[in-house]
Parts: sequence; C-alpha cells; structure tokens
Amino acid sequence: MRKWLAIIFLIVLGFFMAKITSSFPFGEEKWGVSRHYVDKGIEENRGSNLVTSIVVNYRGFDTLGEVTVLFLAATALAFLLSTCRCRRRYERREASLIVKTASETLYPLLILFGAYIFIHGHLTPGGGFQGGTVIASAVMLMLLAHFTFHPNHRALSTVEGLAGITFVLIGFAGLIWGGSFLANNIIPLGQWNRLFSAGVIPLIYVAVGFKVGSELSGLITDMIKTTKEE
Amino acid sequence: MILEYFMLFLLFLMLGLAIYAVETKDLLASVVAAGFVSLVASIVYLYLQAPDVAMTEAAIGAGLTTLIFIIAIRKTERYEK
Amino acid sequence: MVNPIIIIGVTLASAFFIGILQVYNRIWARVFFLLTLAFDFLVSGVNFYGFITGKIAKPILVKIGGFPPPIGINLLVGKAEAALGFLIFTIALLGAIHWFVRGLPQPEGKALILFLLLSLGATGISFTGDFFNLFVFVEITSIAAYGLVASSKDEKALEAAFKYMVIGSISSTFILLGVVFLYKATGSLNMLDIAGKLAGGISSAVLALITLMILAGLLIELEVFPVNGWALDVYQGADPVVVALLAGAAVKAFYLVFVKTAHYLPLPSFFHLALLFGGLTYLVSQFFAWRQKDVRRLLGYSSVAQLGLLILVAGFFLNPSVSSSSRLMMGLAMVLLVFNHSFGKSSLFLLADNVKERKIEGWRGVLASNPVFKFSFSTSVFSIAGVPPFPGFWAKILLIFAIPRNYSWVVGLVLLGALAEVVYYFRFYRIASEGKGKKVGRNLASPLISSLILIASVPVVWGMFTDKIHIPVKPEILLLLGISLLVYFLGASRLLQWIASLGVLAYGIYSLYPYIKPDLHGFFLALVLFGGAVLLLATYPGSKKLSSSFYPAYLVVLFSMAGLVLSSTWLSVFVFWEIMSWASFLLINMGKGKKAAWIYAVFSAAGAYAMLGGIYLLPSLSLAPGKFYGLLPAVLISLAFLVKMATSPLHIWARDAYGESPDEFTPLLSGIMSKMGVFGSGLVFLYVLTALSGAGFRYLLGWAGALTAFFMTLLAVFQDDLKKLLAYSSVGQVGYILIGLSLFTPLGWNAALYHTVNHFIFKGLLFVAAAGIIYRVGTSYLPHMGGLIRRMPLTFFATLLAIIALAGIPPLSGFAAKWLLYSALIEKGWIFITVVAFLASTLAFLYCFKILHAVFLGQLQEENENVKEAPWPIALVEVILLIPLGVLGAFPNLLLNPINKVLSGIPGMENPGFHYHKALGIVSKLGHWNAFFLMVFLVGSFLLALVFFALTSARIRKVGQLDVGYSGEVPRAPEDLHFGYGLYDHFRRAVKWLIYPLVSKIWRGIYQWIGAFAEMGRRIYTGDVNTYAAYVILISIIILYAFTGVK
Amino acid sequence: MAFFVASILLILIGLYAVLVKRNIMKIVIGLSLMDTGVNVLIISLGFIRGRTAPIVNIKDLLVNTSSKVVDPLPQALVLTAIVIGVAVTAVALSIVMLMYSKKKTLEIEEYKELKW
Repeated sequence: MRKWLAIIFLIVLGFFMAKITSSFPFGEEKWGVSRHYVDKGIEENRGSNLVTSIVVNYRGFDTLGEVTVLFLAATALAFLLSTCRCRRRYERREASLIVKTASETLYPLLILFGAYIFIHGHLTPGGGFQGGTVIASAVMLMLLAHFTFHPNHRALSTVEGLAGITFVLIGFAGLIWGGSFLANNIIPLGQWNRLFSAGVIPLIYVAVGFKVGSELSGLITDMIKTTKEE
Repeated sequence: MILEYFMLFLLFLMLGLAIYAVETKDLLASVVAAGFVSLVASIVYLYLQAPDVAMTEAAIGAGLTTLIFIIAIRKTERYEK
Repeated sequence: MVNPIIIIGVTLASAFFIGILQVYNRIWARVFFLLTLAFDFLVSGVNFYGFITGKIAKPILVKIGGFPPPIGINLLVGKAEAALGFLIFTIALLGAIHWFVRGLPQPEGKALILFLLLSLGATGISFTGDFFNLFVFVEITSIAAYGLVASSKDEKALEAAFKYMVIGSISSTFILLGVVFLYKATGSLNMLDIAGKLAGGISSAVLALITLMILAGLLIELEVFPVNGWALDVYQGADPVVVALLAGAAVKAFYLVFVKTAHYLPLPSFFHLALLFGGLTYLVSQFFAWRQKDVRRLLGYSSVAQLGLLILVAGFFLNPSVSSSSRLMMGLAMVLLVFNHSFGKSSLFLLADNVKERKIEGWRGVLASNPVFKFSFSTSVFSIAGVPPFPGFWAKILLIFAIPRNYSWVVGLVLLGALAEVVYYFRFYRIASEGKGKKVGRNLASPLISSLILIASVPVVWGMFTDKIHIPVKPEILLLLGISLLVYFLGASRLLQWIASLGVLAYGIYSLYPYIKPDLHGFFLALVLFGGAVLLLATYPGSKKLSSSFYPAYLVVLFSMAGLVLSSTWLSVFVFWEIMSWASFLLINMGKGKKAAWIYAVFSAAGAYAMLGGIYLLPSLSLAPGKFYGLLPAVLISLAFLVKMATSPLHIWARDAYGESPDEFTPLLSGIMSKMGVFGSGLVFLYVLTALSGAGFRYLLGWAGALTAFFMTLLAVFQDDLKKLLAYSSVGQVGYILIGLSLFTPLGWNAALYHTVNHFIFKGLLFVAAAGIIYRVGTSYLPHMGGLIRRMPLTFFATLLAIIALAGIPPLSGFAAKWLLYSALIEKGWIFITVVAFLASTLAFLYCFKILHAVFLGQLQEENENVKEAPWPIALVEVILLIPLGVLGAFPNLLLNPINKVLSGIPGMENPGFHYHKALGIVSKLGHWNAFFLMVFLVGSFLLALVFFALTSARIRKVGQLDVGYSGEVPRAPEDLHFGYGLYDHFRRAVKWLIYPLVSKIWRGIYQWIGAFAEMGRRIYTGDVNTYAAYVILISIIILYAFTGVK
Repeated sequence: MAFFVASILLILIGLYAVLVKRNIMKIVIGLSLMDTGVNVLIISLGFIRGRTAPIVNIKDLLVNTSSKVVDPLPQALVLTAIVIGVAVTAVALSIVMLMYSKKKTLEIEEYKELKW
C-alpha cells in the first residue's frame, strides 16, 4: 500500500521533472553566460581546462564554499564520532605480507600522482578535489593494510587549516592588490598551456588539493578508528 | 552508433544496479551496487564530454563514498531486516 | 562601509584557523572564536548603521574575482541583507555567550567551528546574489546544523538530526535542480540578471515549473505545514542554543532568500501560494500548540506559526496589485515580525535550557524563583504573543491594516491565530507563574540581553509605526505612561512607590485637567482621574507584600484609561484598550488566581481582536458620527466592551478575576475599568451605529444587560466568598448601566451615566472596605467572619451605606439611578426587560443582607477577637467616598446637571426628558420625587428607631459563640454555627435549574473540543522519516500542479 | 533523451528508497543514488552533440572555441555538487553510526520518539 502510494507520487513528480527537461532539447546548442567563459576564458585566465577556469576563477567563490562544506563535513564527522561507542563487528586481521609491501610501495606513488593531478588542474582534467581524493586513497590503503598505521592527526589538521587559510588569503590578496576578492590579476597570467600559467588558479588548486587530501584522510581515519578499544 | 547503443546499455545497467541497490537486503551488496552506479555514471560522463566530472565521480562518488559506506556498515549491521 | 566579503572571508579563514588551534590549545580556540564573532558583529553592525543612516545609499555589489554580475559570482547587500546579517551575528553572539557559560559539547573545538560556519552559512544565504552560490551556502548551513543538532546531549536529538538531514537533502536537491534548470532556461545564474530577463513576468509554463521547484525547496526549509515535522522534532530534541540560532537566525536567512526569489522570479500565482501555505501553516500550528505538553515543542509550533505568518505577509508584500502604501506597511510588519520573533524566540529557547523539565507541568513555580528569569520570560512571551508595547503588537496592527479589503477573511484568520497564540502562551505563562520556588539554572545573560533588546526597541518601533499609521496621542499621556514605568525603580520600598504613585497621579491630574471638558470624553476622564486618585490612596501598602511592579502597572492601567477616553480615532482606542487590558492582566496575575488571570487574558484578547477586526471593517478610523456600515463592525467592536463589562455570556472570567486579584486592585477593576466598557459601548452606539440602524442590536444588548443583572445577582446570593459575591454583584450592576445605554434615549443615558458614577462610588467603597476587612481578618470566606461591627465600626457604617446605595433604596444615591432607569425603560416601552431588571433589584436585597449579616452581625469568631479597624488610608477613603454617596442622595442634580451638559453636546440627546423642580424635585413624565425631602424623612425615621432601640437594648442577653442549643446536634465545624452559612439553601434548591453553570460548561467545552481536535490533527506528525518524506513529495506535487498559474 | 529519462528515473529510484525503505542506512543509500541521478541529469543538460570536452589544449580549439566544445558551466556545477554530496553522505553516515551505537538497530521503527 505504502509502496504503491509512493510509486504514484514519484511518477507524478517524475512527470513534472520530465516536463521541464523535455523543454530543453538534448544535445543542442544553448549558450548562456558560459559562452563568455568559453570565448574569453583563455584570454582572461590562460588555463586550458575551461572547467577549472570556471571552478577556480569565475566561480571561485563556490569552490571556497565547497571546500568549506568538505571541511565542515570532516569536522562534523569527527565531532560526532568522537563520542560514538561504535562497536566493531568483524575482527581485524593483519594483512598479508604482499599486501603490506605493495601498499607501502604504492603509498608514495599515489601521493605523487595525486599531487600531479592537482598541480596540472588548469591544464588537464582533474584538479584539487580529484588529486586530494587520490592522496586520501593512499592513506586509506595504508590504513587498511597496516594495523598500526595512524596518520598524525595534528599534522593533518594543521595542513588542512593552513591550506584553507591560504585559499582565503589568496582571495584577500586579490582584494588588496587586484581590486576584488579572488581576483586573478595579482600575478602574471603567463602563457597558455604551460604549467606556470593561469595566474592564481594553480595556487588555489594546490591549496585545495592539500586541503582535500588531508581532510579526506582525516575523515577516513576518523571513521575507521572510531572504535574505542575495549 | 555502437557507442550510442553501448550508452543505452550502460544506462539500463545503471538503473538495474540502482534498483538492485534499493531492493537487496544485504546492505553491503547494496552499497557496492550503488558504487557501481557511480562508476557507470562516470563512464557516461566521459561520453558526455565531461572528463573532469568523470574523474571526480570515479574518485569521490564511486571510490570515497563507497568506502565510507562500507566502513559505516562494518561499524553497524550488514543485513536489513 | 565595509566590504561584506570581509565578513565572509575572515569568518572562513578563522574557522580554518580554529581547526588548527583546537588541536593545540583550547583556550586560544575559544578566544579566537569569540573574537571572530565579535568582529563579524561589529562589521555587520557598521554596515547596518550605514544603511539606516543613509550613508550607504544603494545596495553594495561585491564582484568576486572582479567579474561583472552575470559572469562572476557577486554578493548583493542591501538594507534587508545588512540588517539580517547584523541580526544573525547578534543572535550568534548571544547563543555563544550562553554556550560558553553552560559548557560546550565535546570536543569543543569542532563545535566552535560548526557554530561559526552555521552563522556564516546563514549570512552567505542572505548576502549572495547568485543562485548556485545560494545552494552552496544552503548546504554549508545545513551540514553545520545537522552536525550541531546531532551532537546535542539529548539522545532523541540524533533522530531529529537524521530526519532533518533526509528532508534537508530532498529540499536542497529541489533547489539544485531548479537552479540548474533555471540556468538552462535563462542562461544565467545571477539573481539580478535573471530578474532582468524575467522582468515582464513569467509567462512560460516551464519557467513557472522551475520557479515552483525552487520555491518548493525553500518552502520545505521554511517549515510550512505539513512538511515541518522535522523542524518540530529538531526544536524539541536539539540543544536549545542550536535551536535558538536556527530559529532565530538561519531560518530568517531562508525567509529572506525566499522573498528575494519570489521577487526576482515573478510568478503570477505566488500570491496564492503564499496565502495558502502561509495562512494554513500559521493557523494550523497555532492550534496544534493548544494543548502541547512539551515546552520546546510548543515553542517549535509557535516558531512554525510565525514563519507561516511571515510567508503570508510576503505574499501581500510582493503582490503588485496591492497598493504601494499597503506593501510598504507589509514590509515594515515583516521587519518587525522577524526582529520580534528572532529575539523573543531565542530568548525563550535559551530560558528553556535553564529548566530541566521538558513538560510544561514541570515549569510550575519557575517564575517565582528568579526575578531575572521572570523578567526575560515575561518580556519574551508578551512580545511573541503580541502584547503592547512590544514590536509583535505593532506588527500585527500594521499587517492587518495593510490587508486589502477584498481579502478581509485573511484578517479573520490572522486574528484567530493570534487568539489561539494568546491561549496557549498564557496557559504556559500561568503554569510558570503558579506555585513558588523551583530551582532554575542561572545561565540567564543571553535571554536577559535579548529581552532588553526587545524593550529597547519599543520607542524605535513606536516611531516607525506612527510614521506609517498615525495615532493621535496626547503627548501628556505618553509622558505619564513613561513616568509610571519609572516608579518600578523605587522597588526598594512599597511605601515610597505608593507616595511616588500619588505624586505621579497628582501630576497626571494637573497635566490632563484641561481635557476635562463637558463631553463624554471629559466625563469619563474625570471619573478615571479623580476616581483613580481616591482608589490609589486606598492601596496604602502598609506591611503587605505587594509586587514591586504593582504600582507601575496600576499607574499604566490608569493612564491608559485616560488615553483611551481621550482617543480621537478607533485605532487609538484599540491601542490603549490593549495596554489597559494587559497591564490589568499583570495586576490580576499578581493575585492568587493565576488561572483566573489566564481566563481574563483569553477573554480580553478575544474581545480586543474582535475589536481590531471590527475597526478594520470601518471605512474611517475617526470617532465621528457617520453612516451605517453594517452591523458586523458594531458587533465585533462591542464584543471587546461587553467582555470588559462581563455581560452574559461573556462573564465567566469575572468572578475569579475579581475575587482572586490583589485586594488593592479590585476596586479599580470594578469601579473604573468596567466603565471603560460603558464608554466604549457608548462610542459604538454613537459612531458606528446610527439611531435608526442600531435599534435591533441595542434591544438585544438591553436584554443582555437585563439577563446579566438578573443572573449575576442570583449567583451573588449563593456566594460564600466576600469578594466573589461583590464581583457578581458588581457585574450585575453594570448590567443595569448597559440597559440604560441600550435604551439610547436621553433619559436612559442619564440613568446610565448617573449609575456609572454611582456604581463607582458604592463598588469602590465596597471593595475598599472588603480590602480592609480581608487585610485584618486574613480571609475572604464569609463564614469565618461575623460580628465585626464592634471591631470595625467605620467599615460597617461605610458598607451599610454602600449597600443601601447599591440596593437602590432611598435616600442614598442609588435610588436616583434606579428611578431614572425604570422611568426610561417604561418610557421606551421595554416592559419585559423592566420586569427582569426589577426582579434582579429585588434579589439584590438577599445578598445585601447576606453581606451585612455575615460580616458584621452575629457572633464574633474567636480568632477575630483582636481585629482592629481598617488601616487609616482605607478608612480615609471610606470617609471620602461616603460623602458623595450622601450628598448625591440628597441632591442628585449635582451630578445630573453635569451629565445633562455632557449629553447636550450629543445630537438627539439635548432634551433630558426630565427637569428639576424646586419643590417637587426631579420631574419626569411618569412622576416626581424630591430627594432632599426623602433624605430628611428617612434619616429622621432612622434616628427615631435608633433611639427606641437604644432605650430597649438593656433587655438583650448576650451569649458566647458556643452557647447554643442546637437540637442535640454537635456542629462539625465552627462555620456551621455561622448565621450566613447555608443561609439561602432552601432558595437555592428552588432555583437550582436557574443557576446551573451552563455558560461556563459551554466555554469549557469549546476549549476542550478545540484541544481535542488539535491533538488529533497533530497526529499527522508521525515521527516517521518515510512519512515526512512522503509529505514532502506530496506537497511538491501539489505546488507544481496547482500553482503554475500560466494560461 | 535517454540520458534525461535515465537520470530522472535514477532520482526517483533514490527517492523511492527514502519514501519506502524502513532501514536508515538504506535511506542514506537512496539519497546518494538521488545525488548521482541529479548529477547525470545536469551533465546531460550541458551536453552538445558532436562537441569535445571543454579543455583547450590543442591550438585548433583556440579559435572559435564556442562552436567546438560542450557547455563547461554545468560541469563546474556538478563538480561542486559531487563534493557536497559526499560531504552530506559523510555527515549522514556519522549520524547513522551514532544512532546505531545508541540503540543497536537501523530500523526506523525505533526512531520515532519525537512526534506530535
């Protein structure tokens, strides 16, 4: 009964959503404000990855908010789980030697890969968030493989905070020297399609990368290690 | 053309996995299925010329989300009553 | 001007920084947190100040990244946004102070970050000028809120957080989808840009659907009925500090963005959407709170209701077909409501944090324990319930008068909800003020500051209000009301307060004397001022324990009555009426009958709101004879006055309110305040009705007066409590006045006005004497008195004469009143009413005798052996009041002449219908009598009888109290031996069917039925996430289906 | 078109779990499926047939870019949305874990104490 009622509700809701979407023909050209990003993006930012240009520069404020959201989530999670007496259901066994060795080998490589991704965020697909996640996955790998591995919480929090502050400070630098918050005219834009180009975009993405990496590592650690050893 | 049919297949796969994720009583299986939905979605993003999003979805949506779900399930219960 | 981005940037940076600090040093994290909040508070304050002083002329546009609006994200901070930012950080600061004193949840560093980011998110929501950025800030706010709610100590909070999270996610998904669709449809995400593109109104169905999708998301966040179950659960379960921040600040940001969205995306059907959901939420929630037992949930219902009202107001505010002046008033009402609710509600939630009990019943006695608690609690409750002079009151008036005439049913809805609000808030208040001494926490700084802010806003709000709606108030009255409140600060000594009050009143008489002119207003003003002065004299505190706010409230009642009778518009009548009612509520609540005070408050409020509705229906607010505008406004306005006169069947508040109010106040309540009802009814007859049109209505009121006189007299006969007996008697006597007024003939009005003064004299005298007796004897229960004639001879004499006047026996002043009234009745030909009134007069003898006998005659009780005469101020007042009683008895024309002068100014009343003859006395068509002759004759006979009695009294044998031959029966209790005990038992058995408490049963039934319905309705909040989510989907479907409004 | 239909269905499937499933973990899974659906829908709204990804790393793309790439804005929005989605999921899961630790069950029946 409840099931069918729900299905009927959802069908009606789906109908309205379909009605809206069907008015936008699929795969056809319809530009809005993003035409400006596409046409002027290279000229104004020198970043080849237009998505990155938008994410970090045109809509950089959203990204600052996004970083804040992630920070908030990590904080809230740590906040809540610190009081949690979450029981561990399964016994943990020490991983095999192969896994251990492999993870130890992969760990630095993964971190390096993550760094590569966010350093090249303005040139290739990917950026701070993706790079940060890769770094976190390295940490996760170690956590799973090594019973005793425990990332330094203080260091993580410090990196996380400093990276966040760097983002805001870059914004304020723009306000002071460039006339507006997060303005991308305080350092030379450089040449198109070079590593050192696109002004503050790579700087911000590096900061974001560090922040996301440390945040997600902290988050995963918090989740895995919540259990109060009895 | 083949690519389009493949996409259609992927979309069906995605929906099938989603329904399985919702209906199965095994939460772990459900989470893994949901992770696969994200993974399929990231392939779809590639087709839709969104490599950035594809990467993010693969890393965050399929990877991280699934991971934290699995941790959470390990700390709670695996089977829905 | 400070760039608003600085607020956001600095807060963010410091949130990150606290993230580092908290790992190393807790203290610095705290300091830094407070510094940040203080910084934000100051900066947003500076901007707000810039806006209100006009230094910042236009909205601040912040281009982030240096891109012009449609390309980059921008912040747009106008007046409303700046004000809201300031509000948010003020509330956040208050909440933080409370938090720090109480103790933070652990680990505290994280809690600080969440708190900071919650306030930041709310600020961002209100500042942003970009739809997608809005979504980001919505998420920041929501996630911080989920975390904080879940971290509350109460285990149930977790469940609330989960529900909040699920519903919040659905709502933000709607917002996100809507925003992206909006981008597809308009090519932009910038609010102003989109607004520009849609300036002509939304005409395509798709755009309408998209708008509705965003609005639906926002409406869920705004807790509309029935998708607000999650919010109520959060209010009930979560940490009150978090709730204060959510309800006081975050939700207001959502509201602002809701209004902005509706403004930028001009949907034709928005008005109906807002009307439906706002009105429904408001009304339903007010009633759902009716019998709610959990304090926090009750406050939650009230919050939801206020939000509903705000949404309703937004509908009118944005409706282009409403006149611009009305919309301006709506805007102002909106500001006042937001301000009022934010501070009042956060104060209440923080107070709730100081009381361990969650159930209302557990709050019994909390007010008695701590004066600071009492102060902030009362202020906040009064403010939210819309009691003058707080902003909520003015907001209500503004919004009602801004509602266009063709939506007058909305006025009814708003007033009905406001009445329900009074019912449950004052039930809550009553329980909190009952009993004494229950320990409460001492973490009261923040609530105290909130309530002080509310009080400090009063003059500002008054200024804003009178700017929009003119109320011609005499400056003297305002000054006097202000001075009256200052008397509170002499609270160290009651005696000092008494003397100061007399001084203030003397000054009042001096400054208002010029307004005592020979017209209706002047007549009542004289009654208020001189009568008030005499009764104030009798409140001499002696060793009694009066509350330190007794005298200020007393003076406020007096001067608001002065303001009332000097009113020149209906609105001013209403304002002063409300001030008088609520000040007198406070006074009654100082007595032992808290429930009585509550019932009084409810009836007063019902009357006052009916009056406001009636005034709304009048085309002109001025007090001048006009055309007849239908019966409805007259009926509605009269209701308020009938309540105050306690006309049946609106009388049931009167017995206990009179009987259990402080003895010092009852004389004023009966002697003068009930006359304001007389004054008001007179105004209705003169200015709302015309001589012709009101005939039927007046006849009805005549009957109401007669029945009141009859039944109240009957009930008085069987009353065993001195004050309650006098209460019934007083109400019954006012019934005569109403009959006189309803006659609307010169003779009738002569009788009414004459009896008004007369009633003041004898009822003042009786209640003052009762105060003296109760003060000495320590009880008002009649069988515990008796024989006091030898202990309190002066009081006996005063009571005797007052009773003679009351009974309408010659030679005292009462006779003239009754004679005039019966003449008028017979002249008009209302024979049946005459019969009933006459019957009532006869019945009055029964209780008159009972008072005399039970109190003064018979045996003196042992415990009353040492009773002394009443304290000197009371004795003095008795003497003062005895003089006019006798003088008017002999020379009634001393009063009738001024009354005739007053009436001669009223068209149609010029000819009084009687004249004064030197030898025959007062002559009317029906006959004549000479008062002086009667006086001489009767006093002579009385003296003769006295002489005879004195000569024969030697033969009387005096016996002790227990010296009785009681036919072998042993009395069970001393009162069995009292003469007045069970005096009229046989009569009672005979008229049992007449005194069946039908009316009070009906009222109680109404109260309980509404409560039962509300309780049933509340069940839709099943507490089940699935159900809540289903409501969300259902409501969204309805919104999407019914409100596209595009042809 | 198929993308629209599939993504809307995905959203509805997620919502169905929220409306019907009596297990709080399942509800969170439903919310996350819904998020995925929304993201797919947004990306497909920005797609333009025959265009390439908005990464201008070849000289060819530098001229007349707007006729050669898909709309990058929805992609930027989805990037944000994905991260926000995982953030909400993380908080939701921590709430679920806490709830479980208090009552040792994930069934909704046990979480209806606040009502009326």
